[in-house]
Amino acid sequence: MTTLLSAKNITRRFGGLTAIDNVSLNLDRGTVHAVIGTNGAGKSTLVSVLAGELAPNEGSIFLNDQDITSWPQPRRARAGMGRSYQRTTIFPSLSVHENCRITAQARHQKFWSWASPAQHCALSNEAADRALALAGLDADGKRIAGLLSHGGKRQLEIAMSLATHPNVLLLDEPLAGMGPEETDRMLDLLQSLKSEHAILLVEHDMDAVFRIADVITVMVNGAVIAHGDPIAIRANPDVQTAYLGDEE
Amino acid sequence: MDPIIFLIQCLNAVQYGLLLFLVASGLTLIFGIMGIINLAHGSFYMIGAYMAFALQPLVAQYLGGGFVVTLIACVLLATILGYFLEWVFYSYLYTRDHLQQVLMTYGLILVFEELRSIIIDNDVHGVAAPAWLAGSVPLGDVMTYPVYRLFISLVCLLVAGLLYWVLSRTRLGMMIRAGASNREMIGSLGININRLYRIVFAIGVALAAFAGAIAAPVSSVYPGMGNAILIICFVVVVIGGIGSIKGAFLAAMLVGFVDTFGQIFFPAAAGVLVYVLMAAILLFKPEGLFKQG
Amino acid sequence: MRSTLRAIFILALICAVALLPMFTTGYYTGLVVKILIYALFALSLQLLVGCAGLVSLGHAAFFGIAAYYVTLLSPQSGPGNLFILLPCAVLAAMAYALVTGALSLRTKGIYFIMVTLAFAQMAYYVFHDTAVGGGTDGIYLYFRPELRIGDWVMLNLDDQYVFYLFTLGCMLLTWAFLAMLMRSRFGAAITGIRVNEPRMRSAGYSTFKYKLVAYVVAGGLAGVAGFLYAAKDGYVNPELLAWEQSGLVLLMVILGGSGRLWGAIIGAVVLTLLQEGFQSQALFGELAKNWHLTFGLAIIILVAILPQGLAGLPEQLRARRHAAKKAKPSPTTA
Amino acid sequence: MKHTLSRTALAAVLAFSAGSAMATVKVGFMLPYSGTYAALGEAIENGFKLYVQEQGGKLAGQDIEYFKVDDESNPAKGPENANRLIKRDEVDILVGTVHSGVAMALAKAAKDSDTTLIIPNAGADAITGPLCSKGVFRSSFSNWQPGYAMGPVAAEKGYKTAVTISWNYAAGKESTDGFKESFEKNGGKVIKHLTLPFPNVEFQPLLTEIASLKPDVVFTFFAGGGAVKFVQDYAAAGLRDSIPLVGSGFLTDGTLKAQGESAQGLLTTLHYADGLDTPRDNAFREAYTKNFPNLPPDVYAVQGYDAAQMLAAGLKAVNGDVSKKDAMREAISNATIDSPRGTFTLSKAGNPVQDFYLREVQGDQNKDIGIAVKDLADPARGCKL
Repeated sequence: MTTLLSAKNITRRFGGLTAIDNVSLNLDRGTVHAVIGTNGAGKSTLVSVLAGELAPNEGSIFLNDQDITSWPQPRRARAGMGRSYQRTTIFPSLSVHENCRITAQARHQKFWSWASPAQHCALSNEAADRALALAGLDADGKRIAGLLSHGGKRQLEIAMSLATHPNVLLLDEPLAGMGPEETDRMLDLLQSLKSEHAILLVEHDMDAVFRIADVITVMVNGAVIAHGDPIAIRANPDVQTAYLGDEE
Repeated sequence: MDPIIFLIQCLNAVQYGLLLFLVASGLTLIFGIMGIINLAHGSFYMIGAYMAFALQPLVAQYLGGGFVVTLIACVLLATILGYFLEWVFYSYLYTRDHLQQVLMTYGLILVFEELRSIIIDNDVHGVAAPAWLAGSVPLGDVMTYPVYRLFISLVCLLVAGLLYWVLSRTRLGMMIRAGASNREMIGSLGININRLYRIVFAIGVALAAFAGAIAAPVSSVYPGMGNAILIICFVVVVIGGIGSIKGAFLAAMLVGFVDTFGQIFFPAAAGVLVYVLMAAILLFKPEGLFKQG
Repeated sequence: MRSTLRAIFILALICAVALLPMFTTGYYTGLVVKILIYALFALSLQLLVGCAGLVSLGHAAFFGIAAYYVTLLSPQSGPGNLFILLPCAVLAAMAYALVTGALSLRTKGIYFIMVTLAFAQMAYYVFHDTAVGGGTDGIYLYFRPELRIGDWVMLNLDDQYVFYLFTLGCMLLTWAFLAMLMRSRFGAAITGIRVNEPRMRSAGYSTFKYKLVAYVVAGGLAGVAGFLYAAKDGYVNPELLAWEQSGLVLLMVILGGSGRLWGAIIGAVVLTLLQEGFQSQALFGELAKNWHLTFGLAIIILVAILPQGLAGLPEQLRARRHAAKKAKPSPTTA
Repeated sequence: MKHTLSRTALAAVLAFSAGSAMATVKVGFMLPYSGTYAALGEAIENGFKLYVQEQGGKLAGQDIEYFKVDDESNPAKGPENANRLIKRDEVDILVGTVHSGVAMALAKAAKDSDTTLIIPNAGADAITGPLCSKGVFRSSFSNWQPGYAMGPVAAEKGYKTAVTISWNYAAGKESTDGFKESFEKNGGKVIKHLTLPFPNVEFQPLLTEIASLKPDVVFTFFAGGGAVKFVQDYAAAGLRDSIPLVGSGFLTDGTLKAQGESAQGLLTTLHYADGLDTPRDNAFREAYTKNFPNLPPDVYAVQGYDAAQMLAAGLKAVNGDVSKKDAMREAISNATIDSPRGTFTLSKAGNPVQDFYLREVQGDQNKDIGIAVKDLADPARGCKL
């Protein structure tokens, strides 16, 4: 299993507050690496730092063994890092297919070709169709994105990331606000994506995490308190006291 | 440049800065607390100046009062005008986005400008300073400095102090500062927002009108005087940081000095300097010097 | 079927406008030329406000810089050559747009509005206070430029009708260019940036580059409008760059409707006619003297009742009808 | 019934056809009715209408129909306002304006549309210079003239150094250049020229600088509201006693009531003055004060009055047929105008050749205390007529 993304000793401060305190983690192809923790544990900040929206105060990030710490977010995305957001961020007025085509086009940018209409870009249309099929939305291509159900929108969110052919996927609470069958469908999707991608899954839904994650990192107040496979984590005493409480 | 001239130019700069502060403080409060970009704020300065011109004979005739009574009358009328305007027009702007606020207050400027031309006239008028302030203080052998300009600086300093005291020491001040830093939060504190907005708006209008009235003898009253000071006040508000009174005061002084000394050292480029200053500050501190909240 | 109907309607409209000078006196032809120039100017701002979501309150700077450029550079003795003057004037406007755009695009929201205002005021005072542009009295363009290769004059703009058609052509070309641009990949990208810039960055678009190019293109198109304005009256002065001018063209875009490209054209037509109408004694009699009052009130009312502008009116009505239908239970479902 | 109808129809046709010989002359006023020059615009219109009234409401047998546009002294609206009169109202004669920047736009629009233009005030040198044309005349002065007339007077009084100050626009620059030319020809030296943007009245920083430069004399060009404020501020800054102030006549014309005490004793040069005591001038002043009691018969009223006289001279030559443009313009160009200021003729560029009086402010009048320069003609530099 090759390591696609590895973060070393990442620290990020906001004024006096240390949001992330010396965190290291690796994302390997074919594995789902779940990061769990209470609210305010720094999970979303970590995703932002990895994605390039926030620059770390200390530490470095490597993508395919290349140091990308100083790279801005668009350059990291073009190098194969996809990201989805906690709050649904889609283009409501455009059709479902167009949503994917716009993100797909990010990998086939022809900055100065102003004459040829966007629809005619075969590559991005194919990528969009493929992503929609993967996410199970190929039937709704024509529908206006804003009219989809909540679950549908979350699926479109993933499809839009997939359309950019990423090999690393940073997912920030994809299951938030989903019903049971929608959660199952999303987990099947993640399962199918596992083979081609390295997936970072930030999530609160413990059952889902333990069903799908290959390795889990637990964070509290910005620091990693435990790391390992699901069984070890469930049995780990400090995780229970700090996070799961005395659920026994 | 010998020291006396330098002193006089400093006095000119301070006086211009203080005037700018009075108008800008109202603008930054209204924008900081009520989130409204009020392009018509310059018109309140003009209204204050024209009230000083129009009311002077009336006050002398009916109330037998002099300059000070006229000033007080102007401030009272302006407060009432501000209270009324907030109720009938500005309260509809809260739900609108910045763009529509800019355009609707742009329309209001045209309305105020034309009402002024209908009610008074289109001519340029001088406003006589009161006799006891008309003299000038000799500085050095040839130079003198008009007493009235010292009076303006003094009074404006007093009003600035009063405003600072109200904001920092009184309950109303606490509510205003809270509103400036976090607009949503004041709703949850059980403060009657509408009343607070109306008071803040009335204070803003009164300050601008007072600045216009007290400066009238120096600046004289002419059509379109509101627009010139409006742009400079936006520069002051943005440099100082939206919603921050301390920022507005410091920025007003900065602009006052840059503008006055700019006219001396680079007469051709005087007008451009203030905007170079603003662009420079915004590019290194995109939210102004003292962004609130 | 509907789109062919619309195409025929637009073609008929264009022919009607093209033939208009045959039937009207010189004054109204001049008025239509002014409307066409402002339509082009408003279209250039529409690229920023409607398409890229960048609200600029300093767009008149590029309009004025191109107007001054062509007036300063055309020879006193005879007509300058359009082939040289127009591209250079547009390039001058784009150069200023590049420099100020690169700086102001670092800010957001209200600060962006204020920085663009600041840069426009800077250009205004350069022409207002220094002698480069003849100060507040402005300078004169004695001869309209002509399209000349060597000494073969292809197009002489001095003839009113030729200049009229040339202006109409420029406006239509700009509209077509912008329509094509917005359908292209570049257009799709800046639409995405307007709706949700963080999403576009995470997909891999370096959004700053797109916004800057859009800002420079809009500056260039505003330069074309400035060039035509200078050629129209042969007189330029600092007021072309004043913030009131930027405010007026922003008003045209918003009142016309920032949702659709051609909203800008409607805004330009309606606002110029409103200004002209309110000033004419025939319609408003004594009130015409105080046309600022009626014009100001009209602005406030129109902005209040038309959030999506005139172009967005059919949609606004349909949405209201749709909401009304949903609100009252239809009798059939007893 | 039908019978009578045809007779009235016939009468109407006759009246209509006869009317064309009796057609009115359409005069378009483009003057400032708002802003800092509002009072000047009013005085010009009063002077013009006074002369027409004195001729029984007709010039060379033609009724006069007036069209008015407020130019707001705003050069930006110049071409637009001019076209409103030329193309929309299709006036035969244009009369305007006060502000030099607006006047240049008006002159260009008149030249492009070949409409006859009489300028009752704006002294921009360019109008009778590079922009000169056979259809453009002036009943007032060129900015260069009053400035030039004050030069020798100041040199005679023994002043060696001078500072000039005015608004940063054509009228200010040309007037101070005129003064500089003649003052330096007579041995003086202008050490600095101070400006501020039109119509800004924040004189304080510049007055401070004048005090630090300590010149022998200060020459200034301001008019209207600006002149009122400048003279008051100059006195308030205590400079009036230490550094004498001189200027072109507009500094104190039509503004003495507002300036009051601060203007006493000021010397100015202009082509008109109070107390000329000639029969022509006294008749004019009496008629003007009767018609406009609370307005002073100032130089602007005289210039409006003379603009009407020039038009009358042109119309008499073509007995009222405005379409004969060249003949009318020829007559105006060669006319000798019996003006309240004294008779004057026009130079080939259309600018009055006239005497310039030296005047001193006494009470609320600019008393004539002698001729500064006799029959001063504008050099009309750059005019290819």
